[in-house]
Amino acid sequence: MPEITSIAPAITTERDPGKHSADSKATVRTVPFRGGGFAPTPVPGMAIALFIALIVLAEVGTRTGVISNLTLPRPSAVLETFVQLWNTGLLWKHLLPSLQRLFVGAVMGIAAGIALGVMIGLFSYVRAGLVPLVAALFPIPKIALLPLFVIWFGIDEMSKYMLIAFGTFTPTVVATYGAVDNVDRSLIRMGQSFGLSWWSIIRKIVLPGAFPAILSGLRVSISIAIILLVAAEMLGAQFGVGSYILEAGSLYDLEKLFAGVTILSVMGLTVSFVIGVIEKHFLSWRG
Amino acid sequence: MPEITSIAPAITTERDPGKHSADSKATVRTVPFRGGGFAPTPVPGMAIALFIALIVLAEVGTRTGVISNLTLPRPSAVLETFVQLWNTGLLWKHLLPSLQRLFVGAVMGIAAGIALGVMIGLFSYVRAGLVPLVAALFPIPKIALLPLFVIWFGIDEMSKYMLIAFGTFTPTVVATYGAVDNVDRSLIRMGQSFGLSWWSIIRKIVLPGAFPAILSGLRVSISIAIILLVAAEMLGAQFGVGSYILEAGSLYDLEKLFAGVTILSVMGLTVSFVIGVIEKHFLSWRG
Amino acid sequence: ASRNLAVLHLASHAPSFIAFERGYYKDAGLDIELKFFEAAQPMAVAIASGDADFGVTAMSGGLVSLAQKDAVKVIGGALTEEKGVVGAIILASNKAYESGLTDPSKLSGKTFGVTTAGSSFHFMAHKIAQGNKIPMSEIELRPLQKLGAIVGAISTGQVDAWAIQPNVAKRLIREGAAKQIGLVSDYAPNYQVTTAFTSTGNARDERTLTESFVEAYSRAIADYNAAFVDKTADDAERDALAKIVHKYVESDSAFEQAKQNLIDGAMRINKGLALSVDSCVEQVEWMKSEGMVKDAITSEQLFDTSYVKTI
Amino acid sequence: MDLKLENISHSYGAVEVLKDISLDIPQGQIICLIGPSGCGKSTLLRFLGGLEKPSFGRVLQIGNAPTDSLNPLTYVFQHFALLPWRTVEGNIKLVLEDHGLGGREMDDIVSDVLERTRLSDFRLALPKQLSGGMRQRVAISRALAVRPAVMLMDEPLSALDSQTRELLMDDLVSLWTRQPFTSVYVTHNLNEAVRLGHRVVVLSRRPGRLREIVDIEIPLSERELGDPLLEEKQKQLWSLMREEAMAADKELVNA
Amino acid sequence: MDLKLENISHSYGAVEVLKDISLDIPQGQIICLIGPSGCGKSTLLRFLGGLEKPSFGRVLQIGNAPTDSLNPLTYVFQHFALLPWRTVEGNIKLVLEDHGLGGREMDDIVSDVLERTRLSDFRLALPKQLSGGMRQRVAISRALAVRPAVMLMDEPLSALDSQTRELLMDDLVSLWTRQPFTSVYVTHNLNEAVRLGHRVVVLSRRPGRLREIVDIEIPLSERELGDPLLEEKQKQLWSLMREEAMAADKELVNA
Ligand SMILES: Nc1ncnc2c1ncn2[C@@H]1O[C@H](COP(=O)(O)OP(=O)(O)OP(=O)(O)O)[C@@H](O)[C@H]1O
Ligand SMILES: Nc1ncnc2c1ncn2[C@@H]1O[C@H](COP(=O)(O)OP(=O)(O)OP(=O)(O)O)[C@@H](O)[C@H]1O
Ligand SMILES: [Mg+2]
Ligand SMILES: [Mg+2]
Repeated sequence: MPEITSIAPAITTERDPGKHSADSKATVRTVPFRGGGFAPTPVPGMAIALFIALIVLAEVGTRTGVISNLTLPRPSAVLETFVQLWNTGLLWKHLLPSLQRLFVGAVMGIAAGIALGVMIGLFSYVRAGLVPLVAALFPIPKIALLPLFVIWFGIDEMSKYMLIAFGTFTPTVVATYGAVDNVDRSLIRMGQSFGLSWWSIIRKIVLPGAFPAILSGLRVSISIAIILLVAAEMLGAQFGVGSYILEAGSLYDLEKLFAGVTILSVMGLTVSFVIGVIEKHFLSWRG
Repeated sequence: MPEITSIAPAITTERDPGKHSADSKATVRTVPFRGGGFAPTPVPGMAIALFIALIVLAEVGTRTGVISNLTLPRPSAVLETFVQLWNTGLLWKHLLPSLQRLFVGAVMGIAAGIALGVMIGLFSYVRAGLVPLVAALFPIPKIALLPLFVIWFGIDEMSKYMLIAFGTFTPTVVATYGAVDNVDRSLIRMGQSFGLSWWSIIRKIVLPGAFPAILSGLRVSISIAIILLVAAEMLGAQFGVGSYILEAGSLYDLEKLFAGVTILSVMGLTVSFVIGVIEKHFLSWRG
Repeated sequence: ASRNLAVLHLASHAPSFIAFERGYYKDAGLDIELKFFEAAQPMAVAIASGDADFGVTAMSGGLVSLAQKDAVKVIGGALTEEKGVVGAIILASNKAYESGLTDPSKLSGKTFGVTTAGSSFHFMAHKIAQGNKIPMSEIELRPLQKLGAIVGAISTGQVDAWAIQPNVAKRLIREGAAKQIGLVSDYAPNYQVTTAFTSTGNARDERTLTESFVEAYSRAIADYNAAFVDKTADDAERDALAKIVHKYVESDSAFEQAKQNLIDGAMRINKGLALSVDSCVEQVEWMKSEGMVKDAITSEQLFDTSYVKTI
Repeated sequence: MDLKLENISHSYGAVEVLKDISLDIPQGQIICLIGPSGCGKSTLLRFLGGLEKPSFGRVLQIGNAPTDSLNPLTYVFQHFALLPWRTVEGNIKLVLEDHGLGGREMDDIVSDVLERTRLSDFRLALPKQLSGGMRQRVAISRALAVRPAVMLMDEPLSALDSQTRELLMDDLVSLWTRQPFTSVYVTHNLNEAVRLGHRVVVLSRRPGRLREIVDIEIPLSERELGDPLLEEKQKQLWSLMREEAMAADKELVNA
Repeated sequence: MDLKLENISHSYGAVEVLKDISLDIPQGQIICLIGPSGCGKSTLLRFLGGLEKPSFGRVLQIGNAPTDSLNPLTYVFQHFALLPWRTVEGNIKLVLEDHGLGGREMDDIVSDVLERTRLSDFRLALPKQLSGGMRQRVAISRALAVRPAVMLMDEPLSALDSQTRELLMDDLVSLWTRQPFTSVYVTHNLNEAVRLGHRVVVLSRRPGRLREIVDIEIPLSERELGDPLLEEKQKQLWSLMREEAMAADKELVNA
């Protein structure tokens, strides 16, 4: 709000007499503020507060029966399930094979995806041939292909690895060739103008330049890998977070179901956090 | 390769005598070319050629028995299945409900996602509270929640809509608030400096500015919706492309399976094409 | 080399576990490993792909389809509906029951839960409808893929009826989540619910292996039938068997509870894996008529009856 | 309407940006503000327009703006700040729409300002179709459309190549000559400062303080390339700034 | 080593960009290339360095480059083209690594060029920590590191503010004075052209043709701000270009 102050005579006399403004009885006010906003700032503790509020609401709701126990499990019961998982050592029994599947599958899919993505980014023929193919593969749901995966890769770990690999492959390809496309062309021209070899340009300019965008593509790819864990463990897995969830689902055991889903969610957040740390560490050169 | 030519005397005399280069017997060569590359160009027909090659390979392979009929169906048999689907009218019987589910579910999820994404982009409290929540929801596989969806939304259309809506919601939120974050702040400051109202700035600057990135986020969201169609139609759907695929899978009928998967793939390509057209039409202002 | 037996964490696979734990396979000279599956359908595929050698599961469309591709063969029969033994129970949701679905004859216009088209549930629905002279078109099938989903759906009244094996059905009834309205055995006596199968290669080229398997499995079937179906074995034997099965089925619920479920859910398993060819052919013919499997399939492709008695 | 800065100081966190700046901006004059990179010129301009608040001191507005002014304090930005999805006309209407003018009246204003900046032929062009110079002309006509009392210009020509800059300087001079406006004009370019400023204010390195005020008496319309008096003023400014520019250039950014 | 353009013409698709350009670039001189936006200056420079091939005509290299030259034709770019993930040292080593030099030798070269551009203190800084002027100095030292026979500079100062530009012009003059180099220097800035060019080549609007060649006889080191002869050359160039610059500015981009 413009605050109107009385006219300070000192001010009036100071002014250049030839440049008087129209009214002789000049009003003096501060310039109204009209900036700010449109820049959300962090509110520490907000997320945790909301999280706790939701948990408490669910607990109270289920205890009082406002929320039927078919709709939501009691959070404390989920916690108990966790404690049991921990105490019996079953947590690790389920978690370790899942982590291994995630790791091997994601590494396979991501490695192949990055390799092919870089080729698509560099070579006209590869691009022309494979981009439409990848686009056509993208909307194919992996669960639809489960029966085929059994025939192709068996029911042991290989089919699980391949399912996760296949799921991470397509988004990685898309992210990678986008990243290569977006490498600053002027840096590449610079490399050529200094007579750098083709391979030097790839190694020293294209790949490091594409790295940040590839890394942020990995966030998505790995999330998808986690999502696919459940589908992968539909294929004859005795242990694993996915099979734990499937079993809970088929027994309609909501506590176990939520415990399993929470584990996946924590895995996702952890990966996202780790990638954030990697970004901070390796990409400190970004302006 | 530098092509070395004989010394043209005309050239030598032309030069400023004070600025002779070191050797008096000057060699003349054209400057070697060292640019080009690193810019893949379209190769028309490549994709179609590759596609046809793959099909022919599969056909020959399955006919000669090099590829077992357990591994891949004969492409011609898949085509036959299509023709039958078309002739019996079953194609529409499966396609229409699926399209409806996709449409209603995706519209619900996308509308909610955009609304929340814009709020996250604008308000500190919403952002602080909901961004971690959305990040935690992201890696939860929707198939794990199927039993819950049955309880929450029944097994009729609503649960299918909600599953697709839920699946499209999280990526849309993330894409939208990213888009709002990336709206050029200098345009917003400009709006404020001209005294535009808050609401005008949102409507005339923030939303149009975020539109391109939101639209490209929709590509991903809708691909996910198509992928989720199969999961959604696990829930008591008698007709639908997803249920057709599931049935084919459980009967191990590879021809039907591939026919169904092809339909999904074509749906994905169509959506991608339509969004491309929309981008061309509405975003012609981009430089 | 070791051979794989495909199993599910279900009470109907009890003989697989009994034979394994009691060393019957070893006695028959077999080195068997158990391969656990989440659902029946991938079991057939796994046998086709060579990842498993033997399996015992329902006569599904997938199994028939793979048999037609000369990948698997049915070599014996296991679970059977038998008049007098409880067997699969027809359930109605509480809501449907209250609105009058008190008997299978009133199923017309109701919804019926199945996992997938061509599954055993589908076939049971067909038999129930046939027995009550209701056209199948008047019963609305609800494919829900998973048992869990059907359990959820019937508990909340979203499907009206279902037919399911007794251990699941009795739990639902006990919890008041559904009502019993009939027995499948009334409509489909001698219904060959599950069959034993192996890859075509095993059936054709590895006779001794397959015979040893049938022999070992038959011993476990005898133990099981004696303890749970005919109840001729003593309590100690029954407890011993229940302990074995509890290791694999409902392993995280209390033993007493699991034992009770096992007893409640007992169903006859054919002695010596005898195969009811008539019932199987009926099922295949029905699948053909529904367009779920190709008409071209022949009995030779589907069965190898040289290993067990046929009934 | 005049503007007055009273003892302005400002810090961003621990970084002291401006220190005790007092300055009068009399009506009808162009005040050029020069100083080394990062000395707080843009920040000062944001205070003047009310887009930010100084930590200490006040920005005063003395006298009332003309009653027909729709937006007394109006910016022209370095990078034009045109909405790329609106045509030239749409970009100008953007700043008129919130004022409840009739469609007819808006059209008239648009026609008028486009005429004054000789852009009438480009009314329906999109920004992407225009050269940098043209875009800045559009931004200037948008500023003129709201009949500002003071134009706040932050390096309006520094994104343009030097030939276009030359042309636009002529345009600004002729706009001012036809109808004098008040302006605070931030620039790095001493040549611009001596061509356009009635008064050139020199700030020191960060934290920016007022170092010197140089008045230039020659009327705008008579200044031209190579005028020895202007050359001399420019040399004087350069000698004032050279050391500081070198120091500012050498500074490591702690980003 | 001299360079020679012989009847260069070039079209991008249907757009004719350059038409029949012939030009000699004698050793040891700085040739400034000016012309309105889009007339093909950058294109011409790319031909000179072998980064692109003209549709017609030839680019000839007369005489051999000094044997110790690692990259006879070396660019300095408008936007510096530094790898943001390498330090100052790493950016310079980038262009040395492919030549099979020993680690010791590379270090010596880096030290030498950083000394010449007075950057020794910033050897381990990342580009993001440097001001624009410093970044361009790094790019210049990188160019010097390969001992070029000809430096091809495309508006090397136009991304800098005018005070920094002033400082860098002084740097370039002193670099040349200590050890003359050959250069083709593209610019829009007539002031730069008359300060740095032994010869200024003026191109016409697109399609760019050779319009005029202006020689400037004053030694580089003696040129300074406000020199009347330079002012006059600058005025002459401006009168040559004014019309065309206006026309180029007004052109609609058919993007
Ligand atoms: N919003 C902000 N938050 C923190 N620091 C800021 C902010 N805006 C500017 N600064 C810092 O304040 C100082 C002055 O910035 P300002 O943009 O006003 O300088 P300037 O004189 O306009 O510089 P230039 O000539 O480069 O445009 C700089 O050091 C800058 O980094
Ligand atoms: N790779 C290309 N493909 C198509 N057209 C191009 C290409 N590069 C340049 N052009 C066009 O050629 C013309 C000359 O471009 P060039 O960059 O050489 O001009 P310039 O004189 O350097 O302009 P400026 O002064 O703006 O830098 C322009 O019209 C440009 O749009
Ligand atoms: Mg600034
Ligand atoms: Mg250029």
